[in-house]
Parts: sequence; structure tokens; C-alpha cells
Amino acid sequence: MAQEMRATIHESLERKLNVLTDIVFYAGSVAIALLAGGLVMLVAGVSPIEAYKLIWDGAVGDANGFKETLVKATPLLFAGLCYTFAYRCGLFNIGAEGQLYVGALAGTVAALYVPGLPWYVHLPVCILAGCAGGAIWAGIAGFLKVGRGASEIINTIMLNYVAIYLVSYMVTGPMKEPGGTLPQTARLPDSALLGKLFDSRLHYGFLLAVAAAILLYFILHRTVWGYEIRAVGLNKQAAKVMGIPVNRNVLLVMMLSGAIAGIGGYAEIAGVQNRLFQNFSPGFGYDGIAVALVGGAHPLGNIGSAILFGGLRSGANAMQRMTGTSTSLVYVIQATIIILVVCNRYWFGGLKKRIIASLTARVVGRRSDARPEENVAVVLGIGEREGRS
Amino acid sequence: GGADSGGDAAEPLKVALLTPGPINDNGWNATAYAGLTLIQEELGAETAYSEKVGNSDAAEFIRGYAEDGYDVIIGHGFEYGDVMKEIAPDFEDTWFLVNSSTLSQEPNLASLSLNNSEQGYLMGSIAALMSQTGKVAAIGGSEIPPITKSVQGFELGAKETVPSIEVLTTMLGGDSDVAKAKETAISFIEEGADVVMTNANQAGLGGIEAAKQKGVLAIGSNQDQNPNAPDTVVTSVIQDYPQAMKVVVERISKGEMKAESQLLGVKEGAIYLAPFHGFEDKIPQETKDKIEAIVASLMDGVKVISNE
Amino acid sequence: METEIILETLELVKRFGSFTANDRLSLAFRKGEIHALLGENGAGKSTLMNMLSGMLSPDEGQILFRGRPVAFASPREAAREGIGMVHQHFMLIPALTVAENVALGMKQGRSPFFGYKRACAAIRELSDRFGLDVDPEKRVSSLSVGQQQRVEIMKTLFRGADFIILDEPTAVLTPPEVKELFRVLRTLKENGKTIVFISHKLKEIREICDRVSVLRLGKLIGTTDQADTTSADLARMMIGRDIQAPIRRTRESGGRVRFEARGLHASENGVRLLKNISFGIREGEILGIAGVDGNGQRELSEALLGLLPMQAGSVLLDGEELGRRHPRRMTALGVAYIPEDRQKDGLVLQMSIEENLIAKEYRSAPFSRGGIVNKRKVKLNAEEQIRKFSVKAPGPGAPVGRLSGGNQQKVILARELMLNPGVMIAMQPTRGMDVGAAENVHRRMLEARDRGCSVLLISTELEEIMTLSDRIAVLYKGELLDTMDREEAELDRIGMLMAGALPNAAEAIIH
Amino acid sequence: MNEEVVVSFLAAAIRLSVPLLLAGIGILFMSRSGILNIGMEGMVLMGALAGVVGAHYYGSMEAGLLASVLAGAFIGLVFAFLVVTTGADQVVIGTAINLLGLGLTTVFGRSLLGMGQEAVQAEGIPVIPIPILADIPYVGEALFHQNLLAYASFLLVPAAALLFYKTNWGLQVRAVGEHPLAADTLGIRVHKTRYACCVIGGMLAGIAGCSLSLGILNQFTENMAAGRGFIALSAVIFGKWTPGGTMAASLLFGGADALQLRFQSFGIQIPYQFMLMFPYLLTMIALAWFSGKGKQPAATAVPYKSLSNRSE
Ligand SMILES: Nc1ncnc2c1ncn2[C@@H]1O[C@H](COP(=O)(O)OP(=O)(O)OP(=O)(O)O)[C@@H](O)[C@H]1O
Ligand SMILES: Nc1ncnc2c1ncn2[C@@H]1O[C@H](COP(=O)(O)OP(=O)(O)OP(=O)(O)O)[C@@H](O)[C@H]1O
Ligand SMILES: [Mg+2]
Ligand SMILES: [Mg+2]
Repeated sequence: MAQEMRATIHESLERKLNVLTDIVFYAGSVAIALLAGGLVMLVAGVSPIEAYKLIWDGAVGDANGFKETLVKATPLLFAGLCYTFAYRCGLFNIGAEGQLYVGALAGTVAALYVPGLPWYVHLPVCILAGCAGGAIWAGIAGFLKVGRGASEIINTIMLNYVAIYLVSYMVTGPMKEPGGTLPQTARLPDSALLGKLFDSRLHYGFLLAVAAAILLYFILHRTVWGYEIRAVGLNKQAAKVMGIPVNRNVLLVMMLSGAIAGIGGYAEIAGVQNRLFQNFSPGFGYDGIAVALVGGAHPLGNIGSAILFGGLRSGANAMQRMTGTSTSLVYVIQATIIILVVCNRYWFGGLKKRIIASLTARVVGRRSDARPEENVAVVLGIGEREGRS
Repeated sequence: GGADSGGDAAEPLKVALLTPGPINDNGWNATAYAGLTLIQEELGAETAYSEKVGNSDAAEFIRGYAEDGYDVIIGHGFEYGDVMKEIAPDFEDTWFLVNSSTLSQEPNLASLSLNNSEQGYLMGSIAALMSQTGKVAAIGGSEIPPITKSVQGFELGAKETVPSIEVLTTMLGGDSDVAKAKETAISFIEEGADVVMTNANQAGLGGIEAAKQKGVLAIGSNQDQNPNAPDTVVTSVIQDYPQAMKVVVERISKGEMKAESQLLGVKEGAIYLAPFHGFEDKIPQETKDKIEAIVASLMDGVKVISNE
Repeated sequence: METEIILETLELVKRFGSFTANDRLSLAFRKGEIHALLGENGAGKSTLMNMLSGMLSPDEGQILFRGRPVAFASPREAAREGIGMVHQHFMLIPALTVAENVALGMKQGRSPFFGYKRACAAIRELSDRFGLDVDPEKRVSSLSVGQQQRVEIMKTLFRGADFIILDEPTAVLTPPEVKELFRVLRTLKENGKTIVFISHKLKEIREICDRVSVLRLGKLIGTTDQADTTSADLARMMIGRDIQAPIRRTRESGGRVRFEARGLHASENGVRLLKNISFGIREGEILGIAGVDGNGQRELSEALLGLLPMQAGSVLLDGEELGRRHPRRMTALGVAYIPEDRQKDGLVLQMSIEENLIAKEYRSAPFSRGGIVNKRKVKLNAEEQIRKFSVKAPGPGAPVGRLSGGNQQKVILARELMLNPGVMIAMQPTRGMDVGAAENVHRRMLEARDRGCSVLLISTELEEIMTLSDRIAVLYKGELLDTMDREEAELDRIGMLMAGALPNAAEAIIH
Repeated sequence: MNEEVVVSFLAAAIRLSVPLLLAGIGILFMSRSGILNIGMEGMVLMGALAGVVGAHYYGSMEAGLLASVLAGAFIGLVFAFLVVTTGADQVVIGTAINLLGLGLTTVFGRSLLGMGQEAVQAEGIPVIPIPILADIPYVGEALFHQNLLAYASFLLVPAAALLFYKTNWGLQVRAVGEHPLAADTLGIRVHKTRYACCVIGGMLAGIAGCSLSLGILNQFTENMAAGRGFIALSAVIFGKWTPGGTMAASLLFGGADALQLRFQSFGIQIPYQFMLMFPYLLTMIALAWFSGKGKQPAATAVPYKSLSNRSE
């Protein structure tokens, strides 16, 4: 009995330590990535210290910088959640970019062509339209996967291009501002816009994104549906045998994942741009993958990593403003972060295990049984991919 | 006008520039960068620039520069208009200048645009005059007004100058795919076009390369593109944003600026022909005379090309 | 000559973490013998053989081959010395042809080109010499299991192996295929090859082997001449005690038919999987389905559960036809299912024990209400089940993947019995489990039967079928041959039916 | 439609398919060994830049080509290390490589080639009419009036087929892509084979990039790959993981592009955006059509831990 108790304490402690070390090592990875980025700067002839100081000042240096960081974090969080949600169901939705575009398009259609509603009706209608747009776009890939077994990875990538051209066509053609010459739609009516927070560029979309993260966390970890999604994501075959409708879940998750990106797209339009035009997203959808990974494919973890990447972007903007250094550097830093985080287990897995073991041993006393190699992966949940067909 | 602080002789004028694309694109963005360099060199201004500023980031940059005390902020593209309009009232001591737009707002927002239709008209006329086959081609990059207008102007100019001419036009839908630009030009050349104009920033050089390879002529756009292919580019119709920007900033520094939109063209010397370089001796005098006549009619205001 | 030792192990040790899979093993193999290796699941047989064939390297001890110490860093090095292994799970590449599989990784002289014709010719030649009967130009995916095994043997011969290890080669074969294999093995032996033969089946060992070594819990119990021992001796050596058949109360006769199948037909891509399968199971009865692996067992269970579409036939529960079936619906109707492959089909290894335990009931109270999972109830339930089934686990929140095979099976069993099922479909419920754990499972199944549950037991272990079943049927090539009461079932007859040796004498009987 | 239009169309189709084919064969090498590379786009960009840098600094097209190959080999090696040795998720690493390609080429493109107003020009890949063949009416003009890399890329197809289907090494690659464990038990070095395939794939990516930069404009422009890395991946899938199939698919995509450019001269009035969507939609349709029929190497995207490392 006592031993059982000890085992339970041991386990919960170990789990906490695991989360803790993960956070520490992820932070370490980010730090190393920044160092690597610094190296690239040196080669490119920029002073890394000065650049990072500018990035830091720009991102969190003052209230305005931080608000700007959150403005950037908003679409990134939506895109990260989009990737995360599909990932947890064993799907690779590389199509957040396209889904952002179509979401923005659908939301804008509702904003411009459903006139005369009070804001408390109009805004929700527009957001729902954005949802629907993203959901349909991702649903195409989901449908092709379920119905034809076509890889969602490739289809979502292809749909990104199609979406961007579709929006380009709409804003230069049918939805062009009446009487205007520019390739953009008319300004959205006030009733369709998202309000601003603290009298800055920060808008309610950010709160919407945080709410979406919490909702997804709740769905994944507290609900029956989330249980199904995770089971499908981890072991499709077993899920099927247990009676979980795999195909239905794949399709639904794909659609909800797209819907999240869809709101993200509309929020960017209704919160920041106020009208739709071509190429409004500078690759938020692709950055979302990095956000999801660094966030540990956990909805709440995404909030932190979206702010990190948002800060990186707004900081890099500040840096460019002051020194003219190209923001492309940020891509390099982002890529390095992704690589280091994904390979975390390979480089630091052993070290991490040893740290956890020695810490647990110090607190509870050593255990005799062997710890299979796989455990680390299970808790990490990253770099591991199960249940893919 | 409220922005008179720039007149302080003690401190140099601070000028910031935002461009939508990379400043080394040999096209639209490079022009603006050249303008900024000119402003720095000739007006002794302190300058800063940010490139590849997308719409989602524009406000951040503009506000940032304004807060950093810049006297003039130039947004090189109509897409910055909306944002500048919104921010301008908060910084009355700063002048906001939108290029390629017709926007204005009291007291401190002005815009500067060149008559792209006129530019296109000139290019089209020259192309038509140079053509042996009776077919000329114009290829545009992104579907945005300065480019679409230049392509439309090209068609107009070619047809008015040589009524029998056939004009092939298309849009690439983007500025970065050089291969596509080149192939498009090749397809037009193989259709029979023997003079090609490409107005597509980075990708634009693909059109000139195609002409060079196929042994036909090209008309350069925006900058003197002859050095890229001396035996191919007959001439270029330059839209002298650098000069225009300098003039405007100079006005600001003298406190003479008004918050209105300015459309500059051949008449104002903002659009003109590049030298013929090696073609000087190859073009028959008769053709040269015709070209000169067209330029002169635009210059005198005898001929007016609307930029609407 | 007779006693020349070709390979010898000295105090060989292999550990996995803190678990010792091979504990100071010293064995000797004579040239030209067929040497059997016997032992329970997990006794360490495969581990030992993997070390001999260069798949694993020993932690301690030494291997002497032809008198010289050897240390293989890879299977290739072992093959170069003349040691080849046919793995328990075939190592064939289905997308390639036989010749490509066989000659893969072999260089022919200095040419970078793969001499397909030459390889084919060499294979044909070997095939004729050892009577293997393999066609080098066929794609492996089109071969039967028996043929694939011969390809595996061909792979070792092609590499010039003199020492050939066969890890449970008969587990997947039908009796005629086993006969065929034995003929091949004898030919190999006549050609001077040494063969290590791993099997759980005493009868086979007695038929083909010269000497037997027995492993238990990673230790060597002993090596004897096959002719000098009885089967009972071997069994005792293997398990460490006499085999005790679990006590099975005889069933009170009568009772109504609870679960029934009528004329099930299933085929896929023109291949017939199930043909006219009919049976009925009464309340409190276990119907055992014997048969060699791959004769439609998996398909039958999946068809019953609704995972495999059928072309004809119906399934009845309490006399009512079920129509369209689906695992979820079957669960709702009180049908429990123990799948064959617990790690692939039965569990989500990365999920915790508590979450795996609710896999069948997560949608209903008390585990969830209004679509929201009640974590407290889930945890309480897990604690209860862990106690009840004495699952060895660190806690309810531990990932199931961390448990040993036996304990994983206990989790599945607990989950299925939580349903209080009226019907249970159990496939290979004790596969890969040691005797103690297997007995535990058997006891639970009998308890369920005694509570009135109708059990369909599908197993390739004839012994398990004989121990548990009230009635026994044999599955052969997707067809149910004969159904008999346990009391009148004779081993011989069942064995012959499993081999397809008897004509379909009796139509399956519906009670 | 006259013959000249057809010839010009054919020639353009071939020119446009060259980068796709080179990148596609590169992806094919990786795919066949069981590695999914969605980072081709980034690799091509790096190759494109390296080509111009090499040609510019050493003043010859050969130096540019060599630089592309070396850069490609290096990035292939890095990719191999990340997905083979560390066993990281291939989709994610591929995405990172794309970001890296975009970022690094921009940053280094400027520091190496300058920010000048005049684009840096370098010696381009020459167009070499093949004697006699080039004079064949119509066909000669379309097929035998191409640049060096075009011929090379089409010769690569039978070469790759020979390598995959007739050599020991090719058999090894296929085995590793299907069932690495089985290959390992036969002494094939799975990791080594995958590294080799990644490096070869990277080299081909480099050449593909070179065919864009030196082959078309003798210049590097930012993001000039313009999605071709992804299209090449589709070509491999469409081509059912065979060299010949990949070639056919590349030609199809190249042809679709060439056709799209000519729609207008045929007097077909479709908004250009829809024409631009065409290759992507075609890919999706092809994928839906072929799914389940194609033979993707069974071990695709599954990391493998080699036997010899296990015991350590
Ligand atoms: N790679 C491994 N890591 C950890 N433990 C292992 C590994 N391989 C085998 N084991 C463990 O070593 C023990 C011996 O396994 P082995 O496969 O040798 O048994 P076996 O006698 O061949 O059993 P079976 O009859 O089921 O094939 C088992 O408990 C198994 O779980
Ligand atoms: N591949 C593996 N890697 C690491 N550890 C393993 C591996 N396989 C099994 N183990 C561990 O080795 C131990 C023995 O596993 P195994 O499955 O052989 O149990 P077992 O002795 O057969 O138990 P049971 O009687 O319950 O089946 C377990 O603690 C298990 O976690
Ligand atoms: Mg074994
Ligand atoms: Mg076991």
C-alpha cells in the first residue's frame, strides 16, 4: 500500500518535472536559435547585439511595442491553433494560410453584402461566415482524404495557392470597391469591425484567439469529442476498433481546424486592415506551424509561443525601421527554433531523462524498475508521430 | 499646412520611406530607394527606410517613424494610403506622402503619382513605331493601378500611333516569377510580337531576357534598362520617382507644401525617355522624329492622357 | 564428426534496461544437427538468436563460432561467417520480387549492376538442390505464407549459411506446409547444415529435432537428447512445474441461443475471405474456434463486429437480426471484443490507463455527462479496476504503453468486462502471455461464462481451445468445418480438420 | 492553331518542366529511400542563389553550377542529419527548410550580390542547338534547341531508372524505402543509404535552382522558386514514384503552364488568376484520381533507428 502511494507521488512528481524540464529546454532551444540567428547577422554584416536590443525594445520595450506584439500574435495564434488541432487528430494541416484567406474572404462577403444589421448581429454573422469559409476550404482536403485517401499535406499546400489567387481575383474583379481603382474591397461597415482594445491597434480578435485556445483545450482534454480526437490521432486503428467514427472525426477536425484559421483571417481584416486586399497575410499560416510546435502542440502552449513569434516579428519590424535590416532574418531565426525544438529529444533527451531521474530520486527515492525509452516521447508528445495512415 | 518644423535649418530633415517590395528589385521599389538616396545626397536629409512592408505591418512602421520624429514619411504605394490617412491627424508636425495615389487630407497628407497611362502611351507609341511585324506586346506584373494603367496606356499609344498594330497584353499576377515572365514574353514573341514591354519589377527582366534571346526588341519601363541588354532595349520610358520625390521633399523643407495630390507626367519632366544608347544610329531619323513629336505633344499639353 | 561443435556460447548475458532477458547462457550446437530451443513466451529465445545472428550484441559473454571467438556488429557480418536467421516476423519486402529479396545486399563481383538473370539462375539451382520450390521472378506480395518462409530460407542459403536459425517457423503454417518445411529441413541437414529450430509445439520438436535446449526466464534449464526425454519432461522443464489444466465446471446443458451467425460471406478484391459461416452460442457457453493462423480468424471477428463489410449473411442477438453493425453499436448491445493485436487494435498506448479503460463507455454516465468527461469518476474507476485485476502499474495516469504485455492485456480485459457483456468475442486472448498471466485471463473468461456470458473464443492455440471451450469448431480457409462438443472432440480429428485433411463432412450445425 | 504555335508551345513546355523535373528526380531519390521532402522549395532557392554567386565571383557558368551542386549537397546533408539521424518529423523539418531557404537567400543574396540598382549579371547556361537534330523541322526547334541543363535533366531520367532498377545500389534504395528493418538485417546500411539519397536529392535541388537562376535570367531574385518545389513533389506522386512517371508529370505541369500562358493568344478570356490556379488544381485532381493506386514507398516519413545503433 505504502509502495503504491509512493508510486503515485512519484508519478505525479515526475510528470510535473517533465513539463518543467520541457519548458526549460524549449526556452534553451529558443535561446540557441537566437544565437544562431546572431551568427547569421554577423555574417550578413549586422551587429547582433544591437539588433537584438532593437528587437527586444520593439517587442516588449514599451506598452505600445507589446501591444503591437499582441497584434501580430493574434493571427499567429489562430494559425497555430489550426495546426495544433489537426495535429492532435493525426492530421497535417499545412493549409492555414489558404484557410486564413478564404475565411477573410467569406467574412468580408458577409460584412459587405449583408447590410443594415446592428453590430451585435452583424459581427457574429461575419465571424461565422469566416469560420464557414475556412471550414469549407480545409474540408475540401479533409473530404479528399476521407473519400479518396489523398494526402492532406499536399492538398492543403495546393489549396493555399488556389485561395490566394481566388482572393486576388475577387478583389480585382467582382468585389472591387465600387468606383475605386485599387485592387481592394470597400471598407467594411463599422458594424462588422472588431473593436479596439486600450485605444491601440490591438483589437478584440486577440481575446477571441485566446478564447479559442481555451476552448480547444477544453474540447481536447475535457470532452468526449476531444477524447475521440486524441484517440484517433494516436492510434487510428484502435480508435476504429473501439467504435470511434474515424472518418467523421477526420473530416470534422479538419473543418474545425480550418474554421479557426478562418476566424483568424477575418479577425485580421476586421481588426487591423478594415478591408480585404490581395496578399494581406505575410505567411501567418506557415508561421502557425512553428507556433504550434514550440507551443508543444498544446492549445494553451500556443498562446505563449504565438506571443513569442509575434514579438519576434514586431521586434524585427522595429529593427528594420531603425537599421534597415531585412526582416527575412526572422525567417532564419524561426526555422532554427523549429529545428531545435523538434530535435530537442535527440539532443537533450538523455540529459533530460537524467535530470528528471536525479531530481525524482532526491525527492522520493530511487525506483528499481526500468524506464522504457518510449516514456520520454510519450510525455513530450513532440517529434513523435503516431497513427498516421 | 502644419508641417513646418522641417524648415529648421539647424537640424537635418528626417525622411523615412516604406516600400512594399525588396529595394533591390530593379523596378518599382528600387526607384523609391533611389529617390531616398537622392534626397539624402542632395538635400542632406537624414533618411531611413523599411522594405517589404506589407499592409498588416504598415501602421506599425508609419506610427513608429512618426513617433521617432521623422518629418516626412513616404509610403511608396497606394496601399499605404488608408493607413496614413488614419495616422496623419495624430502627428500634425509630420508630412505623410503617398506615392502612386490620389489621396490627400488636410493638413499634412499629400500624394504623388506619375501619369502611368502617359508612360504606357509613350512606350506603346515607340513600340508600334519600331515594330516590323505589326505586333507588339505588353506584360504587366501585379494587377495594381500603376501597372494596369501603363499596360492600358501602352495599348492606346500603340493603336493611336499605328492604327493597324496588333497589341498583345497580359498580367502575370505577381512580381517574383522570372521564369513565368520570360516564358510569357517568349510566347508573345512567337506569336509574332517583335517589340516587348514588361512592367513587373523583379520579374520584368525576364521579358527583356526573352527578347534578347529571341533577337527582338524591348522597351524598358520605369528605369533605364538598357544596361541589362544593350542590344535589345531600344529605350526606356522612365518614371522619375526619384526626382519627383526630391522635388516634393524640397517643397516640404521650404514650407511650400500643400496637402493635395500631385499628378506628374511628361510635362513636369517626371516621365521622359532614356537615351537610345547603341540604338541612336540604328533608328531611322523619320522614326526618331515621330517619337519626338509625340513627346513634344505631351510636353506641350496638346495631347492629354488621362490617368483615370 | 557427430560431436563436432560448430557454435558455442559462453556465459552470454543480454539486458534491456534493468531487465535481464538472457542470463549467463552457455550452449553448444553440434554440426549437422537440428537443435530445438524451447521456452515460454519471453523466455529469451529470440533474444539469444538475435545475438547469434548479429542483430543484437551481447552485454557480457562470448560466442565461439567454429572454435573462434566472434563479435558481430551487424547481421551482415554474421551472414559472412555463415550464420543466417529466419525471423519470427518475416523480413521480406512485399513490393520486390523473390530474386530481389534474396539477392538484396549481395555483390556480384565488382559490377555495380544487379545481375537479375544470374540471381534467378542461382536461386533456381538452390531451389532444386534443397527442394524449396520457389519461383525467383514472382513478387513476394503474391506468395502464400509457406512460400514466403521458403524464400526466407532461400535468403540464408543464398548467403552460404551453414548455421540456420528458424524462429517459430511453424506458427504461421498449416499442417501440410509444416510437413513440407520438415522435408526441406531434413534435406538441409543431409547437406550438412546446422539448424536451430524454435517452437512451442512439443510434437513438432519430437518429430524433427535431435537435441533440445530449454530456456526459462532467461536462464538455461538444460540440454537433452530429444530421444531421451518425454514430452511431459520437456513441459516441466519449460514451465518449472507440471501443467495443470484450469478447472472448468461443466456447463448446465440447455439455455437459449444468445449469439448467432448465419451464412456469413465476405470477400475482398475477388479473394474469398469467409464462406458460409454459421454458428450459434448459448448463454453461458464458450464456443472455441480452432485453426491455423491466417485462415480467416481476423476476418471473422471483424465481420461480426462490423469492421469488415460482408457480401451475405446475418448476425442475430437474442434471436433478433442486427442488420448494419458497427463497433459502437455492438458495444451498446453488450458485445465485448478482445482484439488479436492488443497494441494495434486494442489500446492507445500513449494514453493513460484510466483513459484506455473508458474507451468503450466514455460517452455515457458516469464517465461523461453532456459531452463532458468526469475526470474524477474516470480516475476512481481506474483505481478500482487496477485493484480488481491486479494490474502492475505505477498509477491510473501512467501511459498504457509502459506496461508489460500481460498487464496491457489485463487492461483490455478489465475494460471489456466492465461492460458486463452478454457476448464476448475473444481473439487470441493470451497471445504472448506467460503461463501465470494466461491462467488469470482464462479464469476471468470462465467466470464471465459462468455469469451467463456467451463467449466466442478464437485461438490458434489448440490447447487453449481444448481447455476452455464447451464446443469446438474448426476454421479452415474461411470456412467453418464441423462443430463438436468438447466431450466428443478428439485432438486428432481437430488437427486433421485444421490441416484441411478431411472433406467438409458436416454442415455447420446451428443449435 | 498552326504548327509554329505548337512548336513554340512544346519548346516552352519543355523549358518550364526542366526545373520541375530536376527537383522532382531529387525528391524521387529521397522518396524512394523513404524520406518525404516538403522542403524542396527552400532547397531550390538556395541552389538558385548559390549558382549566381558562384558564377558571379568566379566568372563562369561552370563555377555557378558547381556552387549550386555543392550548396544543394550541403543542405541535403543537413536535412539528412535532421530527419535520419535525429529522426525528427519530416514534414516539420521540411517546413523549416523552406523558411530557412527563403530567409537565408534573402539575407545572403544581399550581402553577397549587393543591394545595387543594377542586377548582378552572371554567365548563363548556354542554349546549345544539337547539330543535325536541331534542323529537323518543328521537332528540332522544340526539342533540340534547349539549354544544357534541359538535355541533362532529360538524360537524368533514363539514368535514374537504370540506377533504381538495374543496379545493386538502386535495389538497396528501394528496399530501404519499403522495409528498412529487413534491409538492415541483410547488412544494408539504412542510414548511409538515406544520407546518400538526401545528398543526391539536395544536389539535384541545387541544379534545379541553378536552372531557374542561371538558366533563365542569369540572376537571382528573391523567392524565385515561386512554388515549384511543391509542384515537383506533386509530380513525383503523380508519376507514381518512378523516373519516367515523374518526367511525364513534369511535362504535364510544364505543359499546363505553357498552355496557360498561351490561352490569351488563343482568345480565351479567363481571369488570369484562374489560369494561375490551374497547375495546383490539376495536382489536386490528379492526386484524388491516383490515390490508392499509387505505390508510395511503404516506409515513407517513418524514422528508422538502425540495428547497429540500437545495441549501443
Ligand atoms: N528490445 C527490447 N527491449 C526491451 N525488452 C526486450 C526487447 N526485446 C525483448 N525484450 C524482452 O526480453 C524478454 C525476452 O524476449 P524474447 O523475444 O527473447 O522472448 P522469446 O523467448 O523469443 O518469446 P516468444 O516465444 O514470445 O517469441 C521479453 O520479456 C521481452 O519483453
Ligand atoms: N521494447 C521495449 N523497450 C523497453 N522496455 C521494454 C520493451 N518491451 C518491454 N519492455 C519492458 O520490459 C518489461 C518486461 O516486458 P514484457 O512485455 O516482456 O513483460 P512480461 O514479462 O511478458 O510481463 P507479462 O507477464 O505481464 O506479459 C516491462 O517493464 C516493459 O515495460
Ligand atoms: Mg521470440
Ligand atoms: Mg510478455
